Amino acid sequence: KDSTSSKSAAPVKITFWHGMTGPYQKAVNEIISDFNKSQSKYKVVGTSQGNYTQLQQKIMAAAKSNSLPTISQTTYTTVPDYTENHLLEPLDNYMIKGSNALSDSDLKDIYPSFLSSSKYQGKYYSVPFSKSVRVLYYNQDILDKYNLEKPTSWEEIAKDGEILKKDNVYAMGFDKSWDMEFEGLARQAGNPLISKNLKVNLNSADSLKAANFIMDMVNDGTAKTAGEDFYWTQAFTQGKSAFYAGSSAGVTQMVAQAPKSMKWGTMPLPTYNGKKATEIAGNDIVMFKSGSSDQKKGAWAFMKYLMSKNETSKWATLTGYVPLRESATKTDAFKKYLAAKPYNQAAVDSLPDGFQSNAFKGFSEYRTKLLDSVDAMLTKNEPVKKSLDTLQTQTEKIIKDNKD
Amino acid sequence: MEVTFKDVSLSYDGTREILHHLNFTIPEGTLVSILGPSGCGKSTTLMMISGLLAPTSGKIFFGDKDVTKQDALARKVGMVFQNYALYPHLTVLENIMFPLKMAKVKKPERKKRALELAKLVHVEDQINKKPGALSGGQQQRVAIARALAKEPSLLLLDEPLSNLDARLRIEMREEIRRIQQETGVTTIFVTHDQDEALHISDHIMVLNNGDMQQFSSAETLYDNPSNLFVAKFIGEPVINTLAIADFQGELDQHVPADILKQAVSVGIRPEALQDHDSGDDTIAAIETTVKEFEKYGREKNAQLDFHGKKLLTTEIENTLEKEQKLTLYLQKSGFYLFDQDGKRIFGGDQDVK
Amino acid sequence: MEVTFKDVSLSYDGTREILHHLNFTIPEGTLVSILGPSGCGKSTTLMMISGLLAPTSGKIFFGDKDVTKQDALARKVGMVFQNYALYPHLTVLENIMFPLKMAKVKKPERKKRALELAKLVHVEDQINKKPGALSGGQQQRVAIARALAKEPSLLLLDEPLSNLDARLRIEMREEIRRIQQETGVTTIFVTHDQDEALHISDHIMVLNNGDMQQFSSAETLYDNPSNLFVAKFIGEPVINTLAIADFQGELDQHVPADILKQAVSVGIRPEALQDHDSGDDTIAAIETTVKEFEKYGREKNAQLDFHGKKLLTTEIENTLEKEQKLTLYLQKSGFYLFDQDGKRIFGGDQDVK
Amino acid sequence: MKVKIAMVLRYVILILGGIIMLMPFLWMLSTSLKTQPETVKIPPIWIPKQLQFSNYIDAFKAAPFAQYFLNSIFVTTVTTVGQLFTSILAAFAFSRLNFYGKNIIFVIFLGTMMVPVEMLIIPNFVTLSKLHLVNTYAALIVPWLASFFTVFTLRQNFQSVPDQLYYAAKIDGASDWHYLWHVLVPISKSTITAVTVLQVIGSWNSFMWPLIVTNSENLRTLPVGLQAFTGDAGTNYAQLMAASTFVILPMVILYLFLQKYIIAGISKTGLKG
Amino acid sequence: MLNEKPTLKSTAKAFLYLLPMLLITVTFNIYPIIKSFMMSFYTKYDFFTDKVSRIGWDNFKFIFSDPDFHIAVKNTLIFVVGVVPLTVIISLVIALLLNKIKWLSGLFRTVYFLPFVTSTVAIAQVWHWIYNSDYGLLNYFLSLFGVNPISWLESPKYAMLSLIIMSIWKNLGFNIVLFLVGLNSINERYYQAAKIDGANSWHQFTNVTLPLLSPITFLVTINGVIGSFKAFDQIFALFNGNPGPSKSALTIVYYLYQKFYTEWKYGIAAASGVVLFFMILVVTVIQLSYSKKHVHY
Ligand SMILES: Nc1ncnc2c1ncn2[C@@H]1O[C@H](COP(=O)(O)OP(=O)(O)OP(=O)(O)O)[C@@H](O)[C@H]1O
Ligand SMILES: Nc1ncnc2c1ncn2[C@@H]1O[C@H](COP(=O)(O)OP(=O)(O)OP(=O)(O)O)[C@@H](O)[C@H]1O
Ligand SMILES: [Mg+2]
Ligand SMILES: [Mg+2]
Repeated sequence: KDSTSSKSAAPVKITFWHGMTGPYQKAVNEIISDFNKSQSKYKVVGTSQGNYTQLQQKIMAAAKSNSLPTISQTTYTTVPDYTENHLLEPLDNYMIKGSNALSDSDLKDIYPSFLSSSKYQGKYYSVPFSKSVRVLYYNQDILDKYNLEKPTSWEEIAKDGEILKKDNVYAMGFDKSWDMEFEGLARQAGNPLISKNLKVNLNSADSLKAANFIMDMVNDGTAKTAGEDFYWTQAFTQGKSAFYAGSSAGVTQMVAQAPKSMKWGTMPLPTYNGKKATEIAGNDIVMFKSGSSDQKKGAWAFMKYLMSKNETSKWATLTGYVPLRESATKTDAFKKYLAAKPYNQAAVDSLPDGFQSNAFKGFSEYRTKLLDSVDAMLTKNEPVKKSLDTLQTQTEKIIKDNKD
Repeated sequence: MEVTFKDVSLSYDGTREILHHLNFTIPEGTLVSILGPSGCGKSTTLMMISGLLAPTSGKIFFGDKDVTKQDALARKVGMVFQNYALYPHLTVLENIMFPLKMAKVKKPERKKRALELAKLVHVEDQINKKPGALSGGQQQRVAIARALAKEPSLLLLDEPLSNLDARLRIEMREEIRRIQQETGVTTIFVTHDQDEALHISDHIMVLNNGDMQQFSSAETLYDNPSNLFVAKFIGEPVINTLAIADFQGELDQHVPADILKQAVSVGIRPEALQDHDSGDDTIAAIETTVKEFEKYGREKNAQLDFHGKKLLTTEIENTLEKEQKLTLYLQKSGFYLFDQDGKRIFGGDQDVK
Repeated sequence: MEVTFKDVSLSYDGTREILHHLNFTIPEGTLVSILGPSGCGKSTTLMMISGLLAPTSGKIFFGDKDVTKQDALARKVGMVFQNYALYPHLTVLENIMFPLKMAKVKKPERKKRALELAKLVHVEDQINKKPGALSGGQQQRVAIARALAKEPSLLLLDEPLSNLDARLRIEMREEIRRIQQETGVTTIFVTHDQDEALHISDHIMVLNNGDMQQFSSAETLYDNPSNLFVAKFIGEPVINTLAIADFQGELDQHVPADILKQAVSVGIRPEALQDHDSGDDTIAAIETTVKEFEKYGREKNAQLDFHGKKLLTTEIENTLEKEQKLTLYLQKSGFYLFDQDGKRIFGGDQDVK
Repeated sequence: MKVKIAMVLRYVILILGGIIMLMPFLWMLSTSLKTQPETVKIPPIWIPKQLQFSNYIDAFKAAPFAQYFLNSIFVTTVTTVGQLFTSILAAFAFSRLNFYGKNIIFVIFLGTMMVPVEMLIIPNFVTLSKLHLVNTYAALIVPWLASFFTVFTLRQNFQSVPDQLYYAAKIDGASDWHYLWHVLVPISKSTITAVTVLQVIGSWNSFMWPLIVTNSENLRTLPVGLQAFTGDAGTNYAQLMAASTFVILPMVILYLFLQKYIIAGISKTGLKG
Repeated sequence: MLNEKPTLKSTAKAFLYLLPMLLITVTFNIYPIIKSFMMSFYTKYDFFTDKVSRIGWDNFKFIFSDPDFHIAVKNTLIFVVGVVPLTVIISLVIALLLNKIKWLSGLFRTVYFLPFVTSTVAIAQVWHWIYNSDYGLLNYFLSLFGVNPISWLESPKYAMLSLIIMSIWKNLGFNIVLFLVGLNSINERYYQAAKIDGANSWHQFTNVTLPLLSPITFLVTINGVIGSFKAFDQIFALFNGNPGPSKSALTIVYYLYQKFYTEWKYGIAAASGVVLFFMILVVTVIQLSYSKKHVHY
């Protein structure tokens, strides 16, 4: 109400919890201090709460004891659960209405997949923050050795596999689970695993085909999952596979671990069924209801600041996450960064084809089941059809149970 | 402190009673010994006096004060345990100082006192050892020193000298007696050594099987045993016991007929069997055969046969031959009759004088 | 089993030697008592015989076999510990059965044997109790039963009767003696009770301060103490000791001059001081003053003053008055001279006969 | 001869077992001195080509470890001392005192050990926040001032101290309180040292709780600092291991220092008689 | 007085001794436990506002018919049976060995204690490396005996075994310390008596060491059983935040954790906690009553 008087007084304190550690935490802090310096009304205080798991627990505990921060990092898939429990402030009033709203050009500039995943039941509840995409890593040494081209489609990779198999080299390496790639392939077949209106397509013909495509590669020895290593990174650096479908955030690690002598690169995921798609992973920022209106206003200012062209490009260069808006990729700073770190190019190139799965209430439960299902196919040799049929029923039940 | 037991019974497990309805008063300032066979309840009695064990029924008084409900801490007694119970983590000196420390005696003062006590019990050269590195007798002496340290108003000693050699034993018991007399502390002393009990105590309590048999001075105990158990328990060599049936008419003259009718056993102290008639004192004369005769230094012992029963005497003046016939004169003092419950019904002071 | 110590020394902590160069042989089949003041090393000696403690130097033989390096298990001895060391988690019966179980005796057989032993030591009504619920004497008896159970070839008993009353003590020691004689097991018995040692043992070893003082029969010990310590330690009442300077010429007649020159102290047993001259046996006559005269039952004790020194005698025939002058006749048997190291240089058998 | 063979056998077993036990530590040390590519090299290398001591410096700079160290020391000390105190008192009551409901209370306490901490975190956080203790040192300490495991361990030990010493202490004028502190505790010093070590380690390594109940960096403890090396994109093993090494080193030193007390039992000097 | 029955006064005194511990425990253990018990009956419930709209047995019905919960119970039991006896035996054996040696004993004790001090994150890394199917140390050793590589962490058949091995290894040091303390408080004189009675080392062990160590064995066992029933951390660390391949290491607490923190099903999580509690309780009560007969103080 009395915003003028509060201006001269101490700035409004905005608490921000996140799950960033190490160099990432440093980057967050840098941007926070940029924001705090850029104005005097608000003061953002960021705290790292360890990793995402601990962050989730902490939010739960804080919610229960009414001591939530003003804003927090979280995955957008928790939004349905948070809203169900009336914890979140819808952002429409700040983001598309009001004095400090995003302009139309802003909204257009931000990658649509980011915006769409910020929306739940027609309202914005989060803004994108630390985002990464799936990209394809390739081992140039192997390609050279076997005279292979960089693949344009998944089908080509499968074919390359036939050649590489003879020398005990895999064509494709996956992380422990291939659920992201599965969802990607299914999308490319024109079939989101769970549609916006919550139709479950897990055992549809397209989905089955996609899953079978992957499992066939795994079963006939042209592809391999990381298993106990969790990320395929390590195996990739050892030349175990020609390609690796992994997170763009893994580039830093890959650079650190790959022998200097190894030639490798990144590129957007190839097409499947003639279409392109890459799943976006990462975290958003949400605003809790419990803050004061001043805090909320300030929090929004901060969120907007984070999405601004310069800041998001700075964030991306500091961390390796992708910029949130297209214009940011055009800034000089970012271009310079890409020139220095060409491996990060692929992620930016993939962004236009990015998608995110639809969040709904019970999403975490569904995701647990999805991982279980993939796991069963991999470790118990459960037939794809059987596994996905079960998943289909389970998921339908989850959605139904969460309706009432 | 006068200690009184009023009808005190005790059972450890609630089923078997160990001590039965004890009633006695230990007069203030005296030294009382408890004597009795192993397992009769001596330690248990001490534990109840100390307050470590609560009687199952009955009351205990210190002076006029009912202390039945008070615990050991409140009763402030000193005690030497039969198994010493030294603190294994403390040195000898610290063990002795412990009660003083609890009594908040200043450090230099308590060290001084403890050193004195260590000297008293001759462990002054062991003071820095832990109990584990002491010999049995040394441990026992440390336990005595510890009990004396706090100058209690009641001192309980459970076989405190059992592991000491004869010399030290006498020295210690005289020390204890001296301290007891100097300070006037009421002292209760469990010992298995009659001689010790005799020499040290004002009164002796004889326990058997959880029952008090007699509580009196050493002489009374010897001269007027209240029952067969006491008569047999006290005295070295042990009293001769015979069935009344072994006597035929020899006793009629001196013992009233009604008493003789109740009598079941006869007890005759070895020194009450003489080989010469001393007139008035003689209660009867019996005919015996000499079975064995021994002279140990100044002692003369004879084993005699009387109606097929063995008799022992120490009062022989002449040298005897084996299988020699001998008339023995039974002296009044040292001759007792007991009824079927073992109660003395004849003999002792009332019949001697 | 014959047990031999050859130059055995022991130190617990490597600095202070507790036992010094012990040399002795315990003949097979005998019962030997170890006597000595508290802390002199009796238990330590037993522990070394048992193999629980290794000598710091020297060798131990069982018969001809050097067992110095063998541990307790291999030596197969039976032992009663001074502190009983009963297994707290086993009942009385199980405690007694334990050595039999280890010897792989069949269950019914070992139960039978254990029950017999329990009866022998009178704990048959306690067999299902744990040691913690036993009286001190009962625990000690269980320990004896346990040691007897395995019928060892060498039996070591460390004050096994110290907590028993006089009656039971005599009974037990006679049991032990009987079993020892029946089975012929070599037995070593630590006791602080001279009387017990005297009655039970074939030989007595006297230890003091880790040195063996004398090893001989009870009579020899009494009649021919090899030094002042033994003379003082054995005998009740204790021997009278005087400085040689207290005598002026009274001894010249019977003691060779060269011996008299070396002599430092004089020992006179109380019974060697008579109030009548018995002729040949009398070694000297001295003038004394009566200080005290007591009659305890059959005993007569007199305390006399001789040149300001106290003398005690038990051989008074007449009744004495206080402060009365009295000529005492010193008997040869019971009169000793010791040199400055305490060694006996006069008296005993060689000088008496 | 037999004795010697047994001795040799003992050492052989212990050495083999020891190698297995030592592996993680050696691995940590070795990894902490590697370059990043070396950490994931296959087959693994034990001795890095060049020892990267700089990892330690980098690791130490990665988070405010100095502050964390102080916090850890403070929190661990107070927690351990407090917990020992409450546990000793409670263990004494359970082992020596007669009171109504002893067995029931004991079983209930035993029951508290049966509930997984995962269930307790949120309710306890709520409680602390009602007490306005969230984000204070108290929040890190207070809930851990009682541990039934410690009580239980001490009770087991107190119960095996002979009754005779309790009797003797009573006679010597020691109240229960004095008996506890002057006799029971010194006699049980091995056990107490052992639970202290276990407790210190538990407290030192505790991670989840400090993170949940504190919001400010300057209240956080060492294990939280270890988070700095793991992230979305993977783990910086070399620095993580370097940091882990200096986190556990104090514990190893503490153990080395205290182990002689754990072993200095009462057997040799003995509870004679 | 030792044979005295409890009285009001003695009870009051005992509670004074228990008070500090009671205060903390009631606040931070008992109270939340009661809360959880109640929560397990809430079938419609707003966790954040504590508004309960329906109560009943549905949560229990749910878990009893949930195949995942069945797997969790089975795995938990396998884990307990696999870990506890081995831990007790191995740590006892090592404690005995450590107690028997003199030379380097301090060093060995420290070495055996190390896994317990080392941080879980570091440990999980090492075990990953040991268990790695391609280049892991374990498979390397087995290959020396001609055993084909085993996929320790990725095969549902072996995952539980791997978990058990790591758990035993991790907690060994802790139990060894407790056993060492126990061994050291056994009075030497009982061994002396046993030697005299003809007990060889083995008999000394079975007849003196074991019975007199029973309070510590009891403690270690109870603690091991309770700890193993609550297995969670080690699974989370070893399988990178998964309950093992094909849920082969899904334990009750893991199930609870998933329901609570990832699926926000508080009632069901609480119900599984309650079931776990009663399972442990039954086992503990059995152990307690067994101990009455076999533990000697
Ligand atoms: N474990 C030990 N460590 C160090 N010194 C010890 C140890 N045990 C005994 N001693 C010392 O050795 C000496 C002899 O002890 P030992 O137990 O053999 O005496 P003892 O003759 O049996 O005495 P007692 O009749 O009092 O039992 C004593 O001075 C004692 O203090
Ligand atoms: N804690 C206990 N539980 C059960 N019975 C016990 C307990 N302590 C002693 N007793 C029994 O009580 C009786 C008396 O024991 P107490 O210790 O008083 O005997 P005591 O006269 O001191 O014998 P001793 O001379 O042998 O020491 C014995 O039969 C003994 O077995
Ligand atoms: Mg007794
Ligand atoms: Mg001794």
